[in-house]
Amino acid sequence: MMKSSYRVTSDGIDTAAMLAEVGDAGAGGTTLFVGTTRNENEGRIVERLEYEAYEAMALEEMRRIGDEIARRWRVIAVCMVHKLGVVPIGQASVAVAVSAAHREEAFAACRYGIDTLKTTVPIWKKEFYRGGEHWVGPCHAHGVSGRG
Amino acid sequence: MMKSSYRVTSDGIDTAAMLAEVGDAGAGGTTLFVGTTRNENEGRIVERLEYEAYEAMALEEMRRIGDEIARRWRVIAVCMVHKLGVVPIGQASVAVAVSAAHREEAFAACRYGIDTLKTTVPIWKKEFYRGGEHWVGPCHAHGVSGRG
Amino acid sequence: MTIRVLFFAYLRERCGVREVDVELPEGASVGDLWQRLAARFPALPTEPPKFAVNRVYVDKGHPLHDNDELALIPPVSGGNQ
Amino acid sequence: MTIRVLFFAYLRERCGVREVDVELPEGASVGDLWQRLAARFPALPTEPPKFAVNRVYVDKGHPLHDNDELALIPPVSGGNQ
Repeated sequence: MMKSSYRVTSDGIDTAAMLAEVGDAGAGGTTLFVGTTRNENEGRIVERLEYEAYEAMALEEMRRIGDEIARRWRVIAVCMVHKLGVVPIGQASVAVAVSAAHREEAFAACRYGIDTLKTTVPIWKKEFYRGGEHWVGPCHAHGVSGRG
Repeated sequence: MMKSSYRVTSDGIDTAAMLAEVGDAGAGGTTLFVGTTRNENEGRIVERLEYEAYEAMALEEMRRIGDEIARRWRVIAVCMVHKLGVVPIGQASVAVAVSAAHREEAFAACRYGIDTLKTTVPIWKKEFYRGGEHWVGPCHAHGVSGRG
Repeated sequence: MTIRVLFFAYLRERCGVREVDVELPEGASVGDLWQRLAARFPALPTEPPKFAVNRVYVDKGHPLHDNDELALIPPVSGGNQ
Repeated sequence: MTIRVLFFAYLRERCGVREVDVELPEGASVGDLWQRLAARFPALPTEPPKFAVNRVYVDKGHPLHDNDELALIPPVSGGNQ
Protein backbone atom coordinates (compact mmCIF):
# COMPACT_ATOMS: atom_id res chain seq x y z
CA MET A 1 0.00 0.00 0.00
CA MET A 2 1.56 3.26 -1.12
CA LYS A 3 1.70 6.11 1.42
CA SER A 4 0.71 9.49 0.04
CA SER A 5 0.10 13.10 0.99
CA TYR A 6 -1.00 16.09 -1.06
CA ARG A 7 -1.11 19.72 0.00
CA VAL A 8 -1.56 23.25 -1.24
CA THR A 9 -0.16 25.90 1.06
CA SER A 10 0.42 29.62 1.33
CA ASP A 11 3.58 28.99 3.34
CA GLY A 12 7.00 28.09 2.01
CA ILE A 13 7.50 24.48 0.92
CA ASP A 14 9.41 22.46 3.53
CA THR A 15 11.32 19.92 1.42
CA ALA A 16 13.05 18.42 4.48
CA ALA A 17 9.63 17.60 5.92
CA MET A 18 8.60 16.06 2.59
CA LEU A 19 11.71 13.85 2.50
CA ALA A 20 10.97 12.77 6.06
CA GLU A 21 7.36 11.98 5.11
CA VAL A 22 8.36 9.65 2.29
CA GLY A 23 11.16 8.08 4.32
CA ASP A 24 10.81 4.36 4.96
CA ALA A 25 12.97 1.47 6.11
CA GLY A 26 12.23 -0.25 2.80
CA ALA A 27 13.30 2.71 0.67
CA GLY A 28 16.58 2.51 -1.23
CA GLY A 29 16.09 5.73 -3.15
CA THR A 30 14.11 8.94 -3.00
CA THR A 31 13.77 11.41 -5.83
CA LEU A 32 12.66 14.96 -5.09
CA PHE A 33 11.83 17.56 -7.71
CA VAL A 34 11.50 21.21 -6.70
CA GLY A 35 10.20 23.84 -9.11
CA THR A 36 11.40 27.36 -8.36
CA THR A 37 10.66 30.81 -9.74
CA ARG A 38 13.19 31.67 -12.41
CA ASN A 39 14.34 35.25 -13.07
CA GLU A 40 13.82 34.97 -16.83
CA ASN A 41 11.22 33.46 -19.15
CA GLU A 42 11.25 33.66 -22.94
CA GLY A 43 13.32 36.82 -22.85
CA ARG A 44 11.25 38.58 -20.19
CA ILE A 45 12.80 39.60 -16.87
CA VAL A 46 10.54 37.93 -14.34
CA GLU A 47 9.97 39.67 -11.00
CA ARG A 48 7.70 37.16 -9.29
CA LEU A 49 5.03 34.56 -9.95
CA GLU A 50 1.61 34.29 -8.39
CA TYR A 51 -0.35 31.05 -8.24
CA GLU A 52 -4.12 30.59 -8.03
CA ALA A 53 -5.80 27.21 -7.54
CA TYR A 54 -9.16 25.54 -7.75
CA GLU A 55 -8.14 24.06 -4.43
CA ALA A 56 -10.60 21.23 -3.91
CA MET A 57 -10.08 19.89 -7.42
CA ALA A 58 -6.31 20.46 -7.27
CA LEU A 59 -6.07 18.11 -4.30
CA GLU A 60 -8.31 15.55 -6.00
CA GLU A 61 -6.19 15.70 -9.17
CA MET A 62 -2.99 15.25 -7.15
CA ARG A 63 -4.57 12.19 -5.57
CA ARG A 64 -5.49 10.80 -9.00
CA ILE A 65 -1.86 11.26 -10.09
CA GLY A 66 -0.69 9.44 -6.97
CA ASP A 67 -3.16 6.62 -7.63
CA GLU A 68 -1.86 6.28 -11.18
CA ILE A 69 1.74 6.21 -9.87
CA ALA A 70 0.75 3.41 -7.49
CA ARG A 71 -0.69 1.47 -10.45
CA ARG A 72 2.34 1.96 -12.69
CA TRP A 73 5.34 1.62 -10.38
CA ARG A 74 6.41 -0.11 -7.20
CA VAL A 75 6.62 3.00 -5.09
CA ILE A 76 6.64 3.28 -1.31
CA ALA A 77 5.46 6.86 -0.75
CA VAL A 78 4.53 10.01 -2.66
CA CYS A 79 4.27 13.57 -1.38
CA MET A 80 3.17 16.54 -3.54
CA VAL A 81 2.98 20.14 -2.36
CA HIS A 82 2.09 23.28 -4.31
CA LYS A 83 2.46 26.79 -2.99
CA LEU A 84 -0.25 29.37 -3.75
CA GLY A 85 0.01 33.15 -3.85
CA VAL A 86 3.23 35.05 -4.48
CA VAL A 87 6.44 33.07 -5.08
CA PRO A 88 9.54 35.30 -5.34
CA ILE A 89 12.59 34.50 -7.50
CA GLY A 90 14.50 31.46 -6.24
CA GLN A 91 11.67 30.22 -4.02
CA ALA A 92 9.89 26.88 -4.47
CA SER A 93 6.40 26.81 -5.98
CA VAL A 94 5.97 23.05 -6.28
CA ALA A 95 7.67 19.89 -5.06
CA VAL A 96 7.18 16.17 -5.65
CA ALA A 97 8.95 13.52 -3.56
CA VAL A 98 8.84 9.79 -4.32
CA SER A 99 10.52 6.96 -2.43
CA ALA A 100 10.95 3.42 -3.73
CA ALA A 101 13.03 0.34 -3.10
CA HIS A 102 15.04 1.13 -6.25
CA ARG A 103 16.01 4.40 -7.88
CA GLU A 104 14.65 3.49 -11.31
CA GLU A 105 11.09 3.65 -9.97
CA ALA A 106 11.75 6.71 -7.82
CA PHE A 107 12.98 8.68 -10.84
CA ALA A 108 10.27 7.50 -13.24
CA ALA A 109 7.42 8.13 -10.81
CA CYS A 110 8.73 11.54 -9.72
CA ARG A 111 9.10 12.63 -13.35
CA TYR A 112 5.61 11.39 -14.19
CA GLY A 113 4.28 13.13 -11.09
CA ILE A 114 5.61 16.59 -11.88
CA ASP A 115 4.88 16.34 -15.62
CA THR A 116 1.28 15.29 -15.02
CA LEU A 117 0.79 17.76 -12.18
CA LYS A 118 1.78 20.55 -14.54
CA THR A 119 -0.72 19.55 -17.19
CA THR A 120 -3.77 18.41 -15.22
CA VAL A 121 -3.81 20.00 -11.76
CA PRO A 122 -5.95 23.19 -11.89
CA ILE A 123 -3.38 25.70 -10.67
CA TRP A 124 -2.61 28.81 -12.68
CA LYS A 125 0.48 30.95 -12.79
CA LYS A 126 0.57 34.67 -13.36
CA GLU A 127 3.93 36.01 -14.39
CA PHE A 128 4.86 39.51 -13.27
CA TYR A 129 7.70 40.63 -15.50
CA ARG A 130 9.44 43.90 -16.16
CA GLY A 131 6.90 45.84 -18.20
CA GLY A 132 3.78 43.77 -17.65
CA GLU A 133 2.02 40.70 -16.37
CA HIS A 134 0.23 37.76 -17.92
CA TRP A 135 -1.34 34.43 -17.11
CA VAL A 136 0.91 31.65 -18.31
CA GLY A 137 -0.64 29.01 -20.54
CA PRO A 138 0.47 26.84 -23.44
CA CYS A 139 -0.68 29.35 -26.06
CA HIS A 140 0.33 32.57 -24.31
CA ALA A 141 -2.88 34.12 -25.59
CA HIS A 142 -3.83 35.54 -22.24
CA GLY A 143 -1.31 38.34 -21.87
CA VAL A 144 -2.12 41.74 -20.46
CA SER A 145 0.90 43.86 -21.19
CA GLY A 146 1.66 46.88 -19.08
CA ARG A 147 3.03 48.44 -22.24
CA GLY A 148 -0.46 48.33 -23.74
CA MET B 1 29.84 28.22 -15.93
CA MET B 2 28.37 25.38 -13.90
CA LYS B 3 28.73 25.60 -10.10
CA SER B 4 29.73 22.37 -8.41
CA SER B 5 30.66 20.84 -5.09
CA TYR B 6 31.68 17.32 -4.14
CA ARG B 7 32.14 15.88 -0.67
CA VAL B 8 32.63 12.69 1.28
CA THR B 9 31.68 12.93 4.92
CA SER B 10 31.38 10.88 8.07
CA ASP B 11 28.45 13.02 9.21
CA GLY B 12 24.85 12.75 8.11
CA ILE B 13 24.00 14.16 4.68
CA ASP B 14 22.31 17.56 4.92
CA THR B 15 20.02 17.62 1.89
CA ALA B 16 18.59 21.04 2.80
CA ALA B 17 22.10 22.48 2.62
CA MET B 18 22.62 20.76 -0.75
CA LEU B 19 19.40 22.24 -2.15
CA ALA B 20 20.50 25.67 -0.91
CA GLU B 21 23.91 25.19 -2.54
CA VAL B 22 22.43 24.47 -5.98
CA GLY B 23 19.81 27.22 -5.61
CA ASP B 24 20.03 30.00 -8.18
CA ALA B 25 17.84 32.83 -9.47
CA GLY B 26 18.09 31.25 -12.94
CA ALA B 27 16.94 27.81 -11.79
CA GLY B 28 13.45 26.66 -12.70
CA GLY B 29 13.88 23.12 -11.43
CA THR B 30 16.06 21.13 -9.06
CA THR B 31 16.19 17.35 -8.90
CA LEU B 32 17.60 15.67 -5.81
CA PHE B 33 18.25 11.96 -5.47
CA VAL B 34 18.91 10.47 -2.06
CA GLY B 35 20.06 6.88 -1.63
CA THR B 36 19.17 5.34 1.73
CA THR B 37 19.94 2.08 3.50
CA ARG B 38 17.17 -0.39 2.84
CA ASN B 39 16.15 -3.04 5.39
CA GLU B 40 16.18 -5.84 2.80
CA ASN B 41 18.38 -6.89 -0.11
CA GLU B 42 17.90 -9.95 -2.26
CA GLY B 43 16.05 -11.72 0.52
CA ARG B 44 18.53 -10.86 3.26
CA ILE B 45 17.48 -8.81 6.28
CA VAL B 46 19.93 -5.93 6.25
CA GLU B 47 21.00 -4.44 9.57
CA ARG B 48 23.32 -1.68 8.38
CA LEU B 49 25.72 -0.74 5.60
CA GLU B 50 29.28 0.45 5.93
CA TYR B 51 31.05 2.47 3.25
CA GLU B 52 34.78 2.71 2.57
CA ALA B 53 36.31 5.09 0.03
CA TYR B 54 39.49 5.77 -1.84
CA GLU B 55 38.82 9.32 -0.84
CA ALA B 56 41.15 11.35 -3.03
CA MET B 57 40.12 9.46 -6.15
CA ALA B 58 36.44 9.44 -5.16
CA LEU B 59 36.42 13.24 -5.15
CA GLU B 60 38.28 13.37 -8.47
CA GLU B 61 35.82 10.92 -10.02
CA MET B 62 32.86 12.97 -8.75
CA ARG B 63 34.44 16.01 -10.37
CA ARG B 64 34.84 14.13 -13.66
CA ILE B 65 31.14 13.21 -13.54
CA GLY B 66 30.28 16.85 -12.92
CA ASP B 67 32.46 17.94 -15.82
CA GLU B 68 30.70 15.45 -18.10
CA ILE B 69 27.32 16.74 -16.91
CA ALA B 70 28.42 20.27 -17.78
CA ARG B 71 29.35 19.07 -21.27
CA ARG B 72 26.11 17.18 -21.88
CA TRP B 73 23.40 19.38 -20.38
CA ARG B 74 22.62 23.01 -19.65
CA VAL B 75 22.87 22.73 -15.90
CA ILE B 76 23.34 25.53 -13.35
CA ALA B 77 24.79 23.67 -10.37
CA VAL B 78 25.65 20.16 -9.19
CA CYS B 79 26.29 18.94 -5.66
CA MET B 80 27.27 15.36 -4.79
CA VAL B 81 27.82 14.03 -1.28
CA HIS B 82 28.65 10.49 -0.12
CA LYS B 83 28.63 9.37 3.48
CA LEU B 84 31.39 7.03 4.70
CA GLY B 85 31.33 4.62 7.61
CA VAL B 86 28.19 3.13 9.12
CA VAL B 87 24.82 4.07 7.59
CA PRO B 88 21.86 2.66 9.54
CA ILE B 89 18.53 1.66 7.97
CA GLY B 90 16.61 4.64 6.60
CA GLN B 91 19.62 6.97 6.65
CA ALA B 92 21.12 8.61 3.56
CA SER B 93 24.38 7.25 2.15
CA VAL B 94 24.56 9.32 -1.03
CA ALA B 95 22.84 12.33 -2.55
CA VAL B 96 23.04 14.15 -5.87
CA ALA B 97 21.38 17.54 -6.45
CA VAL B 98 21.17 19.26 -9.84
CA SER B 99 19.57 22.59 -10.70
CA ALA B 100 18.78 23.80 -14.21
CA ALA B 101 16.61 26.31 -15.99
CA HIS B 102 14.27 23.50 -17.05
CA ARG B 103 13.30 20.24 -15.38
CA GLU B 104 14.18 18.05 -18.36
CA GLU B 105 17.88 18.80 -17.84
CA ALA B 106 17.67 18.61 -14.04
CA PHE B 107 16.20 15.10 -14.20
CA ALA B 108 18.53 13.80 -16.92
CA ALA B 109 21.68 15.14 -15.29
CA CYS B 110 20.72 13.94 -11.79
CA ARG B 111 19.97 10.47 -13.12
CA TYR B 112 23.24 10.37 -15.04
CA GLY B 113 25.06 11.63 -11.94
CA ILE B 114 23.85 8.94 -9.55
CA ASP B 115 24.09 6.13 -12.13
CA THR B 116 27.66 7.04 -13.01
CA LEU B 117 28.67 7.69 -9.41
CA LYS B 118 27.55 4.18 -8.53
CA THR B 119 29.63 2.57 -11.26
CA THR B 120 32.82 4.64 -11.31
CA VAL B 121 33.39 6.36 -7.96
CA PRO B 122 35.67 4.17 -5.80
CA ILE B 123 33.44 3.72 -2.77
CA TRP B 124 32.61 0.25 -1.48
CA LYS B 125 29.66 -0.97 0.49
CA LYS B 126 29.73 -3.72 3.08
CA GLU B 127 26.35 -5.16 3.90
CA PHE B 128 25.78 -6.42 7.44
CA TYR B 129 22.76 -8.67 7.31
CA ARG B 130 21.14 -11.11 9.68
CA GLY B 131 23.54 -14.04 9.64
CA GLY B 132 26.58 -12.51 7.99
CA GLU B 133 28.28 -9.73 6.14
CA HIS B 134 29.71 -9.23 2.66
CA TRP B 135 31.14 -6.63 0.35
CA VAL B 136 28.60 -5.70 -2.29
CA GLY B 137 29.70 -5.94 -5.90
CA PRO B 138 28.12 -6.82 -9.22
CA CYS B 139 29.07 -10.49 -8.97
CA HIS B 140 28.49 -11.08 -5.24
CA ALA B 141 31.62 -13.21 -5.23
CA HIS B 142 33.06 -11.50 -2.19
CA GLY B 143 30.82 -12.81 0.55
CA VAL B 144 31.94 -13.81 3.99
CA SER B 145 29.01 -15.50 5.56
CA GLY B 146 28.64 -15.62 9.30
CA ARG B 147 27.02 -18.99 8.83
CA GLY B 148 30.29 -20.30 7.48
CA MET C 1 -31.98 23.18 -12.41
CA THR C 2 -29.25 25.41 -11.01
CA ILE C 3 -25.59 25.05 -11.89
CA ARG C 4 -22.81 26.86 -10.05
CA VAL C 5 -20.13 28.06 -12.52
CA LEU C 6 -16.57 28.86 -11.35
CA PHE C 7 -14.15 31.19 -13.15
CA PHE C 8 -10.38 31.08 -12.58
CA ALA C 9 -7.25 32.94 -13.56
CA TYR C 10 -7.51 34.90 -16.82
CA LEU C 11 -11.17 33.94 -17.31
CA ARG C 12 -12.00 35.32 -13.87
CA GLU C 13 -10.16 38.55 -14.64
CA ARG C 14 -11.60 38.96 -18.14
CA CYS C 15 -15.18 38.28 -17.11
CA GLY C 16 -14.85 40.10 -13.80
CA VAL C 17 -16.61 37.31 -11.94
CA ARG C 18 -15.51 34.47 -9.65
CA GLU C 19 -18.71 32.44 -9.70
CA VAL C 20 -22.27 32.64 -11.02
CA ASP C 21 -25.38 30.49 -10.68
CA VAL C 22 -27.05 29.64 -13.98
CA GLU C 23 -30.58 28.29 -14.43
CA LEU C 24 -30.90 25.63 -17.11
CA PRO C 25 -33.65 23.27 -18.31
CA GLU C 26 -33.37 19.64 -17.22
CA GLY C 27 -31.25 17.55 -19.57
CA ALA C 28 -28.87 20.35 -20.54
CA SER C 29 -25.25 19.43 -21.22
CA VAL C 30 -21.96 21.17 -20.50
CA GLY C 31 -21.99 22.37 -24.13
CA ASP C 32 -25.44 23.92 -23.68
CA LEU C 33 -24.23 25.76 -20.60
CA TRP C 34 -21.14 26.98 -22.45
CA GLN C 35 -23.42 28.50 -25.16
CA ARG C 36 -25.37 30.27 -22.45
CA LEU C 37 -22.20 31.61 -20.82
CA ALA C 38 -20.73 32.75 -24.13
CA ALA C 39 -23.82 34.86 -24.76
CA ARG C 40 -23.74 36.34 -21.27
CA PHE C 41 -19.97 37.01 -21.09
CA PRO C 42 -18.69 38.40 -24.39
CA ALA C 43 -15.18 38.43 -22.88
CA LEU C 44 -15.09 34.62 -22.98
CA PRO C 45 -12.88 33.25 -25.77
CA THR C 46 -14.48 31.59 -28.80
CA GLU C 47 -12.38 28.49 -28.16
CA PRO C 48 -13.81 26.88 -25.01
CA PRO C 49 -11.52 26.03 -22.08
CA LYS C 50 -11.49 22.60 -20.45
CA PHE C 51 -14.45 21.79 -18.20
CA ALA C 52 -14.71 20.07 -14.85
CA VAL C 53 -18.00 19.02 -13.25
CA ASN C 54 -17.83 18.37 -9.52
CA ARG C 55 -14.01 18.45 -9.71
CA VAL C 56 -13.61 15.90 -12.51
CA TYR C 57 -12.67 16.73 -16.11
CA VAL C 58 -15.56 16.13 -18.53
CA ASP C 59 -16.24 16.85 -22.21
CA LYS C 60 -18.96 19.03 -23.71
CA GLY C 61 -21.46 16.21 -24.01
CA HIS C 62 -21.50 15.55 -20.25
CA PRO C 63 -25.08 15.83 -18.87
CA LEU C 64 -25.62 18.26 -16.01
CA HIS C 65 -27.69 17.76 -12.88
CA ASP C 66 -29.17 20.14 -10.37
CA ASN C 67 -26.53 21.67 -8.03
CA ASP C 68 -23.61 20.53 -10.17
CA GLU C 69 -20.48 22.66 -9.94
CA LEU C 70 -19.01 23.46 -13.36
CA ALA C 71 -15.49 24.91 -13.45
CA LEU C 72 -14.04 26.61 -16.52
CA ILE C 73 -10.41 25.43 -16.56
CA PRO C 74 -8.04 27.60 -18.58
CA PRO C 75 -4.69 26.07 -19.58
CA VAL C 76 -2.82 25.21 -16.38
CA SER C 77 0.57 26.52 -15.42
CA GLY C 78 2.67 23.82 -17.17
CA GLY C 79 5.86 24.48 -19.08
CA ASN C 80 8.42 27.07 -18.06
CA GLN C 81 10.35 24.78 -15.72
CA MET D 1 61.39 2.29 -9.35
CA THR D 2 58.99 2.13 -6.40
CA ILE D 3 55.22 1.88 -6.76
CA ARG D 4 52.82 2.35 -3.87
CA VAL D 5 49.94 -0.17 -4.10
CA LEU D 6 46.60 0.46 -2.34
CA PHE D 7 44.12 -2.25 -1.31
CA PHE D 8 40.46 -1.53 -0.59
CA ALA D 9 37.34 -3.26 0.65
CA TYR D 10 37.33 -7.03 0.16
CA LEU D 11 40.84 -7.03 -1.32
CA ARG D 12 42.15 -5.22 1.75
CA GLU D 13 40.42 -7.72 4.04
CA ARG D 14 41.45 -10.79 2.05
CA CYS D 15 45.08 -9.79 1.71
CA GLY D 16 45.27 -8.30 5.19
CA VAL D 17 47.09 -5.22 3.93
CA ARG D 18 46.09 -1.62 3.22
CA GLU D 19 49.14 -0.58 1.19
CA VAL D 20 52.51 -1.94 0.13
CA ASP D 21 55.49 -0.53 -1.76
CA VAL D 22 56.71 -2.68 -4.65
CA GLU D 23 60.07 -2.40 -6.41
CA LEU D 24 59.90 -2.86 -10.17
CA PRO D 25 62.32 -2.49 -13.08
CA GLU D 26 61.93 0.62 -15.22
CA GLY D 27 59.42 0.19 -18.03
CA ALA D 28 57.11 -2.16 -16.12
CA SER D 29 53.40 -1.93 -16.82
CA VAL D 30 50.34 -2.26 -14.60
CA GLY D 31 50.01 -5.84 -15.87
CA ASP D 32 53.56 -6.64 -14.80
CA LEU D 33 52.85 -5.28 -11.35
CA TRP D 34 49.64 -7.33 -11.13
CA GLN D 35 51.66 -10.51 -11.86
CA ARG D 36 54.04 -9.60 -9.06
CA LEU D 37 51.18 -8.95 -6.64
CA ALA D 38 49.38 -12.16 -7.58
CA ALA D 39 52.50 -14.12 -6.70
CA ARG D 40 52.94 -12.31 -3.39
CA PHE D 41 49.26 -12.37 -2.30
CA PRO D 42 47.68 -15.75 -3.06
CA ALA D 43 44.38 -14.39 -1.70
CA LEU D 44 44.06 -12.10 -4.73
CA PRO D 45 41.45 -13.32 -7.24
CA THR D 46 42.57 -14.75 -10.57
CA GLU D 47 40.38 -12.23 -12.37
CA PRO D 48 42.08 -8.84 -11.88
CA PRO D 49 40.11 -5.90 -10.49
CA LYS D 50 40.09 -2.50 -12.15
CA PHE D 51 43.24 -0.42 -11.78
CA ALA D 52 43.81 3.26 -11.12
CA VAL D 53 47.17 4.98 -11.36
CA ASN D 54 47.42 8.30 -9.59
CA ARG D 55 43.64 8.31 -9.17
CA VAL D 56 42.74 7.75 -12.82
CA TYR D 57 41.42 4.47 -14.24
CA VAL D 58 43.93 2.77 -16.55
CA ASP D 59 44.22 -0.59 -18.30
CA LYS D 60 46.85 -3.28 -17.85
CA GLY D 61 49.14 -1.91 -20.56
CA HIS D 62 49.58 1.41 -18.79
CA PRO D 63 53.31 2.14 -18.18
CA LEU D 64 54.34 2.85 -14.59
CA HIS D 65 56.74 5.49 -13.35
CA ASP D 66 58.66 5.90 -10.12
CA ASN D 67 56.44 6.93 -7.19
CA ASP D 68 53.20 6.13 -9.01
CA GLU D 69 50.26 5.17 -6.81
CA LEU D 70 48.44 2.08 -8.07
CA ALA D 71 45.03 1.32 -6.57
CA LEU D 72 43.31 -2.03 -6.92
CA ILE D 73 39.66 -1.14 -7.45
CA PRO D 74 37.20 -3.94 -6.70
CA PRO D 75 33.67 -3.56 -8.09
CA VAL D 76 32.16 -0.42 -6.59
CA SER D 77 28.99 -0.28 -4.56
CA GLY D 78 26.53 0.10 -7.49
CA GLY D 79 23.14 -1.61 -7.71
CA ASN D 80 20.91 -2.27 -4.70
CA GLN D 81 19.13 1.08 -4.87
